[in-house]
Amino acid sequence: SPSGSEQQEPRTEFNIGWSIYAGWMPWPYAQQAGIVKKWADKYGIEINFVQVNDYVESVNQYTAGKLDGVTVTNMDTLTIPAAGGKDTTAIIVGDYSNGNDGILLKGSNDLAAIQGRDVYLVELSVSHYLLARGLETKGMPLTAVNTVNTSDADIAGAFSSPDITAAVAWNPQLATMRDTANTNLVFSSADIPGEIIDLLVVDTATLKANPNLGKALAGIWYETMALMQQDSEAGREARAAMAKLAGTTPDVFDDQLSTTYLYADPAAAVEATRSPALVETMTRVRDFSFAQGLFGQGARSADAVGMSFPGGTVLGDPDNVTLRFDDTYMQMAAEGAL
Amino acid sequence: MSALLSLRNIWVEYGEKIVLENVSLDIEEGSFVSIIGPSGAGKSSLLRVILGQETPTRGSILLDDVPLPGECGPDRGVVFQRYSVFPHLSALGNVMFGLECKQAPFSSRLFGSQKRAAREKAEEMLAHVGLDHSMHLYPAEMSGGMQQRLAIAQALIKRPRILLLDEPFGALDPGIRTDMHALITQLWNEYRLTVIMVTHDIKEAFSLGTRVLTLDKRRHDPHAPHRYGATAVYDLELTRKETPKAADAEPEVSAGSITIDNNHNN
Amino acid sequence: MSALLSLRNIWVEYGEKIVLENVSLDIEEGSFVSIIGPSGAGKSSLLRVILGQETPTRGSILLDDVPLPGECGPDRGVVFQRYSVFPHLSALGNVMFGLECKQAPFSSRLFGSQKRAAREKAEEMLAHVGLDHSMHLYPAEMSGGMQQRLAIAQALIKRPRILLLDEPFGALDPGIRTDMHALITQLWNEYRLTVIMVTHDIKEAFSLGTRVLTLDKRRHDPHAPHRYGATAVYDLELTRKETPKAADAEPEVSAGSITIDNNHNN
Amino acid sequence: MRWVNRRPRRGNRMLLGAIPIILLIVLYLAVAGARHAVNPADKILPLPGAMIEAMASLVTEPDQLSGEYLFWADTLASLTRLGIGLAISTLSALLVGLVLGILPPVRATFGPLVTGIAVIPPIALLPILFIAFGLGETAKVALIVVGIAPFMMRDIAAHIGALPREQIIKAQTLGASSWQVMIRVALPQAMPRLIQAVRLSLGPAWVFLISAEAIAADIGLGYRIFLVRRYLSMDIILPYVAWIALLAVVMDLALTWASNRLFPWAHGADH
Amino acid sequence: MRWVNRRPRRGNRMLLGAIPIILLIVLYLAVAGARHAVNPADKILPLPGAMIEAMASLVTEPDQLSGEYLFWADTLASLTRLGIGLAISTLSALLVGLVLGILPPVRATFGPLVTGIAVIPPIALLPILFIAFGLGETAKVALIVVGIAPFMMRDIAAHIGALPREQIIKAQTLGASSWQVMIRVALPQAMPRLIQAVRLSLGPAWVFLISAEAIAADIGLGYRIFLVRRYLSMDIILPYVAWIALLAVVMDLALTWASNRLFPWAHGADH
Ligand SMILES: Nc1ncnc2c1ncn2[C@@H]1O[C@H](COP(=O)(O)OP(=O)(O)OP(=O)(O)O)[C@@H](O)[C@H]1O
Ligand SMILES: Nc1ncnc2c1ncn2[C@@H]1O[C@H](COP(=O)(O)OP(=O)(O)OP(=O)(O)O)[C@@H](O)[C@H]1O
Ligand SMILES: [Mg+2]
Ligand SMILES: [Mg+2]
Repeated sequence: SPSGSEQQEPRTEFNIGWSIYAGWMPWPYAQQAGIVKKWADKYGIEINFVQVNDYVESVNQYTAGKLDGVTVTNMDTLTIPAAGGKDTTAIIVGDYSNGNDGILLKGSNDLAAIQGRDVYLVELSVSHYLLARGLETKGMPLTAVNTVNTSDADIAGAFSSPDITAAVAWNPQLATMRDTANTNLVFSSADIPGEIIDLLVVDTATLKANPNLGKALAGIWYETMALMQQDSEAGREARAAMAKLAGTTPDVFDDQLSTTYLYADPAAAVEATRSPALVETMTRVRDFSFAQGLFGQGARSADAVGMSFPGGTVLGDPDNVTLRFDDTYMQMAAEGAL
Repeated sequence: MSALLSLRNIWVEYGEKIVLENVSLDIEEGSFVSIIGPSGAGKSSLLRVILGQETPTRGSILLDDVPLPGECGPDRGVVFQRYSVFPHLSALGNVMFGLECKQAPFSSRLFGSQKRAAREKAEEMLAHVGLDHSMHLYPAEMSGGMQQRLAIAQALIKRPRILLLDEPFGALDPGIRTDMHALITQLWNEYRLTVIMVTHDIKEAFSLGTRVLTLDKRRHDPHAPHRYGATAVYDLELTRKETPKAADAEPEVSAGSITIDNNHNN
Repeated sequence: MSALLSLRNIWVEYGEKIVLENVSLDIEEGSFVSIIGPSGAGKSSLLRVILGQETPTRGSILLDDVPLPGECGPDRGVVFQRYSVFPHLSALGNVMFGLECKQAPFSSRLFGSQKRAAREKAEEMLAHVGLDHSMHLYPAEMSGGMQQRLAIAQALIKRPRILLLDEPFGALDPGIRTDMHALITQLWNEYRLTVIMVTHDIKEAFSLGTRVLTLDKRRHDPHAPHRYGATAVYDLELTRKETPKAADAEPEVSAGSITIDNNHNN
Repeated sequence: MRWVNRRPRRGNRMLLGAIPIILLIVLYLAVAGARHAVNPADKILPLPGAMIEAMASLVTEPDQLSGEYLFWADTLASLTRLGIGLAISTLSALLVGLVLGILPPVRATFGPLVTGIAVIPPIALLPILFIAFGLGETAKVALIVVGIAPFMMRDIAAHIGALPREQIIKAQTLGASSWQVMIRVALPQAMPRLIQAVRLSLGPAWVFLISAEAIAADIGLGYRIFLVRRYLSMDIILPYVAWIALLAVVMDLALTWASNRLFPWAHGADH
Repeated sequence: MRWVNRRPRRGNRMLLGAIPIILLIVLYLAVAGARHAVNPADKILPLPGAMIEAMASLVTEPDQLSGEYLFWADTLASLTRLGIGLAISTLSALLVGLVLGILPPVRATFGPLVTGIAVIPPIALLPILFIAFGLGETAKVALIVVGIAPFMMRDIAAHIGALPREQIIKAQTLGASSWQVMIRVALPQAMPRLIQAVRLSLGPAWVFLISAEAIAADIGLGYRIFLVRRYLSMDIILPYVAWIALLAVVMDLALTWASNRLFPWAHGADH
């Protein structure tokens, strides 16, 4: 689906990319449990969930038009597809990180001790953002530390080396790394709730031409949410299956879920999407991204990329809106209209 | 009648070193030219030039009065001094190679009756050179003399118009050598080949050849030997009463007195 | 006096093929053994066995009455049939190699006066074989005969106790060949070398050797020629009135009538 | 006896070859044991018991979800990809190497391009590769091919370019056209070298396969390694790596054996 | 004239070699142009203008934070790592390859080990590498060495093992000990092959360098590429990759030149 072509024929087959992360595991589980097929059949379409191990690559592939939708964080949506001119709509606000991302220090329990250290993290990611926010609380600029870009796949292994004394990571790596001797979690996303948001985004043009895709996805998501929230045997089984898909055990997975604030209730998700807090969060994220040069060399101001929110609020360039938060489908789910 | 092959003022140089200096020759169709001369004089270099493997630094070569193309072809067969056969082919495969190339331009493999015919021909040629019991050996499993005979068989089966032989019988014992002499003389007679043969055996040169060329330096500077190249210092036409049937027939030398210059000059 | 080298019932086989069959020989210290025989008879194989490069399938070899170690050493020098010199060394480097190995066991490089002495010795040897003007050429820049002479120089400079020569003069013109004969005879006399030489030149075999061996098959099955190996069919001791000064001196043959068997048998 | 001449017998050879590998295993056990003495929960160097336990379920129990024996399914998937990748690389290396090696004008035209491609690290261009080949099997095979084929092409081309010139000349005097020189002289002599090139490429091929599976896959040995790496599950990674090494060594031996069988003339070089 | 015999002249050779590269560039421009016609903000295949603009600041302006010219600092850091890695690999390949190639007992003992190491994908064992080498420069150099040295060792060992047996025998008859056979016969003849092996390893070496820099680094060409991959900045990735290719091709040419200069006997093979 080449982006930008406004007039698209309705299609029946769609590819959605996902990568391993606690807040996104419901998607592949739904596929395996037949929930995807159920909803897709209902709307006469076919949806394939494609696993991409490398998170960045999944977003890149979406940006390149190889995927119709992808699971991604709010910050990366802004800096990768949206900044790349790909008109993208966030249709499901799935959760926010409530401790799933954190800053680890060896040998100290105080974030202030990070001063001057080499901090290993995935640069320009939400980890970087978290670090900036953490330093802010201590009144330190980002330049107070030296960042070392580390691949998310290898950061757990790397942290076991005595060379590393500070790192920022997300789950499941974060949990693995916390087990290292003499290690403390000194700051986490629980300290900035609601700022690191996990989304499901789809190509705006595709969505426009195929609103059924949005409906089906919303249907899938909230049915799966309802199932996994249950404290019943079925709920446990669902979570165990997700753990397996994530390559871990149910205990560890439940641990990860406990630091993920899931919007299991569609109404809550709608409310979060409409809240002015989202605009504020996105402003912060945008300013941080711009300061880090994530909008590319061409962008001359933080306003270069436009974002729209439910109710008509627009942040940034209104002529170049490429990131749209859309509560239509969550709203339908809340009303039971799917 | 003009010559089959004419060399006009050929010079061969390697960097500073002059190997052949101003060699001019006319070689008649059907002649059997023996080339002798001291080691390192440039005999092999001369053959390489005629073969088209090397281009002379100066001078030109005419074949049938047209300049020689800068590459070799099936009109010129060769047996190299260091008998080089294809290591990946058995004796039979090595000899059949030439036949297959001609008859199957694309697949270069023969099938059915064609294959049988080629095989028979190759076997016959191998028998001529005494390798009939070693047909399936690879070159690495052969003795030096066997490899040399294989190289001869490989070249002869094509009956090239011009046959260039660089010490072809050097590694052979006298008995087989005599057989080879007979074989080459027979083929030369039957197919009117033109043969140019380098040899160190002066008796062989005179008994087989219709013409004997001696390649050597005319001048020699003991302090800078590389500054002078070799050229044909003697050129003897031999007339035989009849075409020799056996190589052992002694030819008569037409020129008067001959002194073979054997000064080694490098 | 017991023999320097004794071969006891030596068999050499390659798979099915029997090459040497039950060869037994005693070679006296200081003798000059010429080996002749048809191509493919197993002459080179015999040399390889004596050299220690190959182990015979059956039989044993004694050197000074002790079994030959399974490897070769500086007591046995060799010139291979396909003159093989080190391609990465110049002519001078090739000849100096042996001297350097001996005098500098660790660095195998010589310095100062030692180097100068070795170099002089090598240059002298190169002059003996007529390569004094080609000292700095690499083998790839040499003609066939030059490489062969280089191989001879390389082996001779070590003055090995036993010298194994496999058609050492095959690629040389008569003039240089005579010089080489003189050189080898001189060294043989001076250093009481024991020489074993394979050659196809019967005159050379008789003029240089004190003993001539003919290697050939005794029996021959035309349908399965590989089932019989060669052995020493003739073994002639030659007695000279005096140690020959020049190789051209004709030796006298002690045995009565000789028929050289030249049937080529493969 | 000089060391250059000591040729151990077959049996001894195997024994000798086993020694350093056994030593290495012993060394590992010692270090792992030491680490576990300090920290019994050490994940980096697991003890054999832990590895066996972790592997047991993968090897012997079918996965609840897919019903597959994961270890064997991973192996099959990876070997298929590797096999296809190697086959394509080998074939194209043979074709291109042959043409580059024997035809100077082609070499002049495409040699620099092949060199250029050979030295460009494909993993730097991952986004483009995946965009060009999608996220399916094609991309994984393509990464292997892009990773190893140029190297093999250059190796074959160099080998053929170094064939004695006499052979090429000789073939031409026997009437061979360029085509015939190529298929009758160069091709057969390139074959043993090709097998050697495949052997040398096995290592890089696995590297690229694993990299590809690390990026997008839902099955495969590399996928599993990357999946569990987040949890630092060395008790699965190490047996998987050992298994990969074993598979590769077996392939290596099979190739050596095949080369000796198929091209005796290239190996009988005894004297 | 047969194609096997057509040897283009020096000038023509360069011209011919440039053709496919120019065609490739034209093709790229056409495809990129087409994509931009549809989506002017396309990031995947940037136009030259965008690349120049993106690169300009990296090349010509010092970074605000570090005061360094990032492009040049990256190049220097990567080349240093690559150089050290290649040097260690080459040296160890020479030593090990020599010993393995010439001494059969050593080959029997360590050959299987080297094969095993050569086929183990080092990127699967990163955690162990981290423990052994940390995360600094050592680790990056180590990854390169572990990645390419075994391949080079095997190549050199095979080359030396294939030296004509006559040469080894000849050397011994001239009084050479094993040691002397090694340093006077095998070593010099291994040198041209070693250069060839380095040339063939340049591609893999860059792959491992970039992988190492992708794992943990704060400077280097690979670091920059993986960093900007996060926002699909192909306008930086492509020039960086082109620059890597250029550097590698220059190294390749330099090595070829050096081999011709230093070992004329190995290349003069004219007849
Ligand atoms: N590549 C080269 N570089 C320098 N000199 C060379 C090269 N090739 C050959 N020569 C020289 O050319 C001369 C002639 O060599 P050629 O092989 O033609 O001699 P030849 O007459 O065949 O000798 P032989 O009887 O020994 O075979 C020799 O002196 C040799 O040193
Ligand atoms: N590797 C091998 N496999 C099979 N047969 C072999 C092998 N090597 C040598 N032979 C055979 O051994 C026989 C003797 O070979 P050898 O080289 O000793 O002969 P030679 O007497 O030196 O002959 P020439 O005078 O031609 O050099 C030959 O018939 C040859 O075919
Ligand atoms: Mg010659
Ligand atoms: Mg012989």
